[in-house]
Amino acid sequence: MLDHILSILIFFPALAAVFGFMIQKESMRVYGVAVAAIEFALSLWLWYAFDDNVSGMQFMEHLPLVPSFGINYTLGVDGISLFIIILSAFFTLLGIGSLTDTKKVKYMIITLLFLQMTMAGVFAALDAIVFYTFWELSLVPMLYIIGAWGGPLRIYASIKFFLYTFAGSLVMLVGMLFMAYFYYQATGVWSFALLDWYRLILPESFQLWLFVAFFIGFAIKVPMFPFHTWLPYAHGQAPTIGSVILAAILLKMGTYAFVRFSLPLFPDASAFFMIPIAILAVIMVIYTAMVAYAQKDMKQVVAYSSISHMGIIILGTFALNVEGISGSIFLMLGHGVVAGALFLLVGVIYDRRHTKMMSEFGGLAHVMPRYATIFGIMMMASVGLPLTINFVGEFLSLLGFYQQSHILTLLAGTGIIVGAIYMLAAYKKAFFGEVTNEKNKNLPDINKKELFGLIPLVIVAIWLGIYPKPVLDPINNSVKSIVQLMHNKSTTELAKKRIPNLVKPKVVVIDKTIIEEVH
Amino acid sequence: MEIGLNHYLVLSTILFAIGLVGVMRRKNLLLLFFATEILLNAVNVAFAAISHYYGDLTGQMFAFFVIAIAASEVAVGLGLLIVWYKRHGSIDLDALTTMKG
Amino acid sequence: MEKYLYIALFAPLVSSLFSALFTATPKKLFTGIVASLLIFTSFIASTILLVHILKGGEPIHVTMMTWMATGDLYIPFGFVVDQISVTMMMVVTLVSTVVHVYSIGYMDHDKGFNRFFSWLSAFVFSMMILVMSDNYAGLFIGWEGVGLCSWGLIGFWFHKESATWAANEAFIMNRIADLGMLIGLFLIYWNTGTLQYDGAFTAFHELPAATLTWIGIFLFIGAMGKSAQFPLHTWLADAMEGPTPVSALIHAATMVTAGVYLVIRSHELYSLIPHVGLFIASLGTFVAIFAASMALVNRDMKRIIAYSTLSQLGYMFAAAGLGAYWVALFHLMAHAGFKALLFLGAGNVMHAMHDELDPFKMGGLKKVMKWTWIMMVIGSLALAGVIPFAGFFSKDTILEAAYSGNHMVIYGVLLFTAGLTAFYSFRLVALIFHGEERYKLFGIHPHEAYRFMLWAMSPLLLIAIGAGVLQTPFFDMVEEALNAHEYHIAHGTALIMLVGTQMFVGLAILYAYKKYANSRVTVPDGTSKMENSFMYKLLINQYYIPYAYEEYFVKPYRELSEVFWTKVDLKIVDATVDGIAAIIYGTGEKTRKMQSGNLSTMLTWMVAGLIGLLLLAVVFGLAARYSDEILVFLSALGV
Amino acid sequence: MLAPINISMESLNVMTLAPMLIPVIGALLILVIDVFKGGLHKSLYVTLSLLFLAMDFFSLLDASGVFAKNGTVLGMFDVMLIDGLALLAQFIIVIASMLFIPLALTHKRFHEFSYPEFFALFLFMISGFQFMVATDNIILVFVGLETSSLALYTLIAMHNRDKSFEAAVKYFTMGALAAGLFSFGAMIFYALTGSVEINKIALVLAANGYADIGYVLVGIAFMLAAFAFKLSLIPFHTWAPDVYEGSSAPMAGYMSIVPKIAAFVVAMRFFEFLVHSDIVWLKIVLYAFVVITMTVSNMWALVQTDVKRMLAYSSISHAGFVMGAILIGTTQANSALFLYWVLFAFTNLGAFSMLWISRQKNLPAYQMSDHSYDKFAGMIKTAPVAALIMGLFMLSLAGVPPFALFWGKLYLISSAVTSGYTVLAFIMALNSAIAGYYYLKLVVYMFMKEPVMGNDGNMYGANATLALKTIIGIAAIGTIFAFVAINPLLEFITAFVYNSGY
Repeated sequence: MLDHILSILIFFPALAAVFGFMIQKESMRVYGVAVAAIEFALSLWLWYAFDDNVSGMQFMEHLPLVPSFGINYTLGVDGISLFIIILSAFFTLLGIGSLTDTKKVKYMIITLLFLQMTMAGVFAALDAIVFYTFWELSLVPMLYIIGAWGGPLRIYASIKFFLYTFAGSLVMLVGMLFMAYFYYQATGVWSFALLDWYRLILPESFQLWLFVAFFIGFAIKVPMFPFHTWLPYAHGQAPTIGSVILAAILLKMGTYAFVRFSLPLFPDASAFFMIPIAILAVIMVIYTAMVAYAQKDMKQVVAYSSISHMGIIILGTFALNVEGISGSIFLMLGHGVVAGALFLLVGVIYDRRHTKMMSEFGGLAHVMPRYATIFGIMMMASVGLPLTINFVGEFLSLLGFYQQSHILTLLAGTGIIVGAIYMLAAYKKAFFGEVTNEKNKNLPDINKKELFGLIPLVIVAIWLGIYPKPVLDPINNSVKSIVQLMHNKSTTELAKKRIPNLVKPKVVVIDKTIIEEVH
Repeated sequence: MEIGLNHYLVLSTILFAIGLVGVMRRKNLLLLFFATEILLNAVNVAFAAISHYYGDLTGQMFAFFVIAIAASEVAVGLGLLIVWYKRHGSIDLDALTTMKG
Repeated sequence: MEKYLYIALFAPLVSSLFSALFTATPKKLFTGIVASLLIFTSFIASTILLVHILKGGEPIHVTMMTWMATGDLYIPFGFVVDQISVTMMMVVTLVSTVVHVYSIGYMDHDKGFNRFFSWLSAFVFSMMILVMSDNYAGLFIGWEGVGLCSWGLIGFWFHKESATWAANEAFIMNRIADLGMLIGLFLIYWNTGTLQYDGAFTAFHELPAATLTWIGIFLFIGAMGKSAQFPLHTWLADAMEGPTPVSALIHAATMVTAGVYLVIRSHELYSLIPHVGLFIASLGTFVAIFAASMALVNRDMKRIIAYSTLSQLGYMFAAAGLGAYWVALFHLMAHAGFKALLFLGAGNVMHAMHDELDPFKMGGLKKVMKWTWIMMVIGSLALAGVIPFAGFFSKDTILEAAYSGNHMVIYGVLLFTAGLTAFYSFRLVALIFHGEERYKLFGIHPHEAYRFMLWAMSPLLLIAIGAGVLQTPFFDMVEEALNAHEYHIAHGTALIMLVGTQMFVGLAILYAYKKYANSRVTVPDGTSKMENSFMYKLLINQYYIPYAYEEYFVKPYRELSEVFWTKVDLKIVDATVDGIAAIIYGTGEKTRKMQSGNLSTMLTWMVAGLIGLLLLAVVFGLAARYSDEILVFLSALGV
Repeated sequence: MLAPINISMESLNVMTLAPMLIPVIGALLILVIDVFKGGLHKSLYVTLSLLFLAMDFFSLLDASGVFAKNGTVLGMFDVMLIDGLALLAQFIIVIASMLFIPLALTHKRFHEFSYPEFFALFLFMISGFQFMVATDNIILVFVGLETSSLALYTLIAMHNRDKSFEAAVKYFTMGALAAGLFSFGAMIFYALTGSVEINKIALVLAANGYADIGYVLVGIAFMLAAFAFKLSLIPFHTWAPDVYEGSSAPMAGYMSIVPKIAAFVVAMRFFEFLVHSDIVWLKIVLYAFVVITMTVSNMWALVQTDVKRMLAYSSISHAGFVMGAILIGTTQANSALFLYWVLFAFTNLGAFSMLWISRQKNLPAYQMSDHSYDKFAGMIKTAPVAALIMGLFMLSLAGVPPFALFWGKLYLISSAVTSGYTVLAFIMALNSAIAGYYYLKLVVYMFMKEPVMGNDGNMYGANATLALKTIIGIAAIGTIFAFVAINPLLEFITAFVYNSGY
């Protein structure tokens, strides 16, 4: 069974979703939780069986799909994808478990299970076309979730979400086809297999264009400034569960894809574009944090904060060294947990008051102390307090990028300031002060169902903040091999300089140039 | 003056152009069909001439087929025209605009 | 010994978690007692460790587990108990034990009693991590942890707008500095390959001075935030919104001294870059007089003490900057004692006066609150540096250090500040405890604090009185660790200095008493000549710095955010995306009329298409036929 | 005295003619049956048609076996040409027809199906298409084209509504013009080369090195116009939306597939050698056709309010997209054309069939037209399965993987990439994104809106019978599980195309 565990992880929820149509409405929730729990257990088993010391792919599966065109159903996980898969199963479980009573709950659960299939698929795929398939397919359930259960602007938001990402990924598809063609030219064989592509060393000029093509697809998904405007709408209109999954997992597809595709395939281009992308990332960090500060809607604050944090992830990814990339991957998990939890939390209050406007609240800490506590913990995790999950990622990402550019890291580092500003301001508006609004006087505190979703997230957020080792070690191993691969593949001076060689004997080299730059 | 191939071809082209203008300008469905017949017959003239020029029968064969097809086209076209006339009492083209956009 | 290390470290955590269990329930007295006991346990363990170190035992160094490890980076949870950290541990645990016990009384009637102890113990835990960590990353954990607890405790009465505002201000200001610290950490890592103190310190010797300077500057920026040095000082005065025990523990004795601790801890770095040290000393000196000047006229009891804290922190930085690390540490220790004492005394007064803070509305409290009066006076004497109280020894040594280093400006300013300190301290004492009983106008019936609260303050009293005797043993202990040396000034000079200083201080005290301890003092109503003078306005408005921050940073930031959102994000970035979609859609909408449904038009389109193709064909055909001629023609044109 | 003509039956190679003859025989049989006994139920004719189409299919299988063994086969005085293209196109034609004809078995009565002539004409039309694709001779192409077209006009008109007549008249008139253009173009090539066989034309033109390039271009212009009409390339497309709207839904779906593949094959035969002889003009013109057709028709599709008309524009766009294959002209591109069209056949027929089963006899007040978007509002609530299937077809048309059409797009864009048409590849990709909007619009209506008052969802299956459901089921399965079939299909198509020399 372990040989096919990835396929099982992918298709079990889909199959369960199809069977779900037969289930009577009232029993659906239990069924959903059961399926998601099994899925989560499977993903944990995957972790258990995962060999931490192997840096390459594990649990590989291979099935020819269109062999004449080089498309194969190839799956595998390494330290980079493993935890995102687990996280996706985790969130599906939490999401279904804490699902509030909504209309058409049956369809919602079926949709979520389909979504889980696509998420597992994206992160397990090692073939570009399979990856692309799940990548696109993931849009469909999310489209439905936003469009069918969303707020008043839901249709605009869902279409914008779909078309924007769809357009971007089509450009990426062209890039993939080029990549396959170059591989074909080099070897005479068609292949979309990622591991084959890794072996291909492209001339820099090709790399640059391909990098841009892939970049557009990924950047829209992340979403990077200035391609981010679909996200506030999507989050603003989506139901709680939609926002949770969107923020926790779907956005990570973009950053994951950067690590999986852009870096190892185009090391020279990555080094070349490092600074421009870092500038974009810095803009994301500061600009969206400021926009978040201006928001009146609690959910929009969290939505913009997601973009801001994604900026740090991007920065870490393009640090091109082990510290930065490991940090960015860890921050993907961290941000997933934290942003997911924050959206769940906003959902809690939305369920009670059917508004997310902060001006409607105030003094909630009096009436809902437990809620305020959990919100506070997650807020602190979001602003990156040490010993919470986000800090590890942010610290490593920034640390990594510091090697590349001091001034940009300093600017991106202001994220910890501006992040605190909007978060604390929002928290103050909603939770502190006297209860001024009569409607808030008798709000019930958080209930069991909601705690089911939140407590595990709190535990994870703190546990991985204190002891990230079990997660960081496998990530580190895999990242090391990717960085080494990049270094070996790189051809330009610039890339050789920016991407460290890990093989060299370990001595503390004092890089004189760093000091020169500081001046 | 000797009539050569080119004269036939020019004639054919002029006829064809006349047909095209007719196709564009005619508002009466029946006359529109005539214009399309002119188009086809213009081609027939040219085919016959070229066929003679090459001493090859293929062109004439083509012309025959064109004639046959033109005939069946007229049959179908008139059929449609009659039904339309029965329903609407008019064969004016400008009435045929229920679908657009 | 490791056992005691862990006890000292984790007892506060246990305490915090235990109290946290009851946050949602009404007041439970036992949470306060249990918390106090656990903190006391921590104190005992620290004492055992201190004894171990005093006996000349090896510093204890443990590595609990890995925290982060990736690439070449390896950060463990490692803790070290050496001469420096054990001093800090003693300070932290002692003051916190006192404050915990005191708080049982002070927070008696508060709804959030249990929550308070949870936060307070969490703070102690963070502080212990900060001082005990064996690496910069661990220090940063504690650093941020105390920031968090400070946020929670300043904003403890979260129904008050001013309290939450101050909490956020403190957190954000600290974050600004933390960024500097973070950058310092990055610099250390990328230049030395490690964040462990010992590894980094060894490597520092190999580094070029420029790098070291940058590291020193960035670390000091971090220290500036936490220790509220100019220009990041505004939060400290506002932080007085928190409960008074909090001010005593966090904003006087421990957290604000973390910056000093950082500099002392990194003395191996700063001793390599004396120019940065001089800058630190200068800034410290400036802050000393700057804060003291603001304390002169302030009408908020707690704020006055807060400014004095600020001023004393300036002293510490001055000492540390001049290389007198042990003096700085000693002053830190002594200051923790008497300043906490002052704050707790002020807490008693507040309790008695129903949270009234304006000393002008008090007066004559000596009669009702005898013990508090005694303690406050002793605390103030210690603060003013009157012989033989604690402040005398520590402060005098700072002056000696400045003098012997030939930093006469620093020396002069610090000396002058000592006079100011004496003045404002006794202005406060005089206003509160002497003179008319002005509080009666406001219908308040003051009472002395609980007896056990006074008892709880007694250890601090002892320190304030007798810390001087500790100077020599302390010097012996840290001599090696801090490269310490005594400051030898010619005997005669020293005597003149001593007497002069004491006289100066004594005069200042007397002046304060004369001016404020009489019956003519009234509650100021903004009409007196002094209140309308420029200097008074400048000082009472804190040099207009908070106002400037509000006007030139906060407001523009808010407005810019608004502009970014409504103008840039919605009107430019998003509108571009929607605009592209609208253009595509609009083109379709506009051109759909092409499909008029009229057969003639349709046929015309076809013919037009044909003609278009034919035209193209003719053009291309001609071009192809006459391509040679065209080429000749074009070349003639010079194309 | 004329010498007796001696022709051996073997040299005639009747086998080459068999696939076309079978439907003709079937059509005649249906007419004969009607002569002897009128008023028979349509199911008889449907079954008979299916039977003959099945026989047609088997004869094609047989022919393809021969082709696989011996390569291209000529027959009937070298007029018939059975090569890979012909076979592939005929396969598509016959399979699509087999999927189409059971759609006549509706629940509601539509009177065209009660006429046996409908089925006879249908079979005639099929043989017309088969003639078109299975020959190299322009005369036969012309005859096949006209046979099928005339039959098609009649079939459209038989739907017997005002709009159908209007559609038929429009289509007919424009078709007549196109026929004139085609014959004129053929005349020019005949004048230039003295031949009406495409390969001979190619040989002669190549032999004299395209001396009269101007005339060749004029000839191409006429031919191109004629094909552009058939393939509904802008600006020769104007008939398409009206005709699709006027004819019944399955007929519209059928029209979007079968006549076009026939035209594509002829265009491929005709233009391929020209493209390969580096006639820049042709490349530019084709490029412009491709880009304008897919982009502009996409824009028009965006603004439609009727689903069928939207699908009409979308079909135009798809045709433009596939026309790219002819422009590119590599083996991969030509294979991609067939692959795309097979997958398109399944998806598009499925989509139109979904419209067909929801066809009402009388329109309720809230509906502007037969298949306005409003009609589908909230379909997920009233008819969830139907909504899911319709959504599936829409996603497939939009090119969302792993549904059928994605693979076609993938392979076609890949062929553009491989032959250096980078910009074209990106234009194709972006057009798919634009197209996403209007397909999504229907999905939005179905899944995210509330049903219009009074819509109880019964109408979505009003016309459904087992036969219709089966067809839709086949189309749906074909659309979902296309990824399984891609590899064999691709190998099969590539082999056939390659062995035909394209």
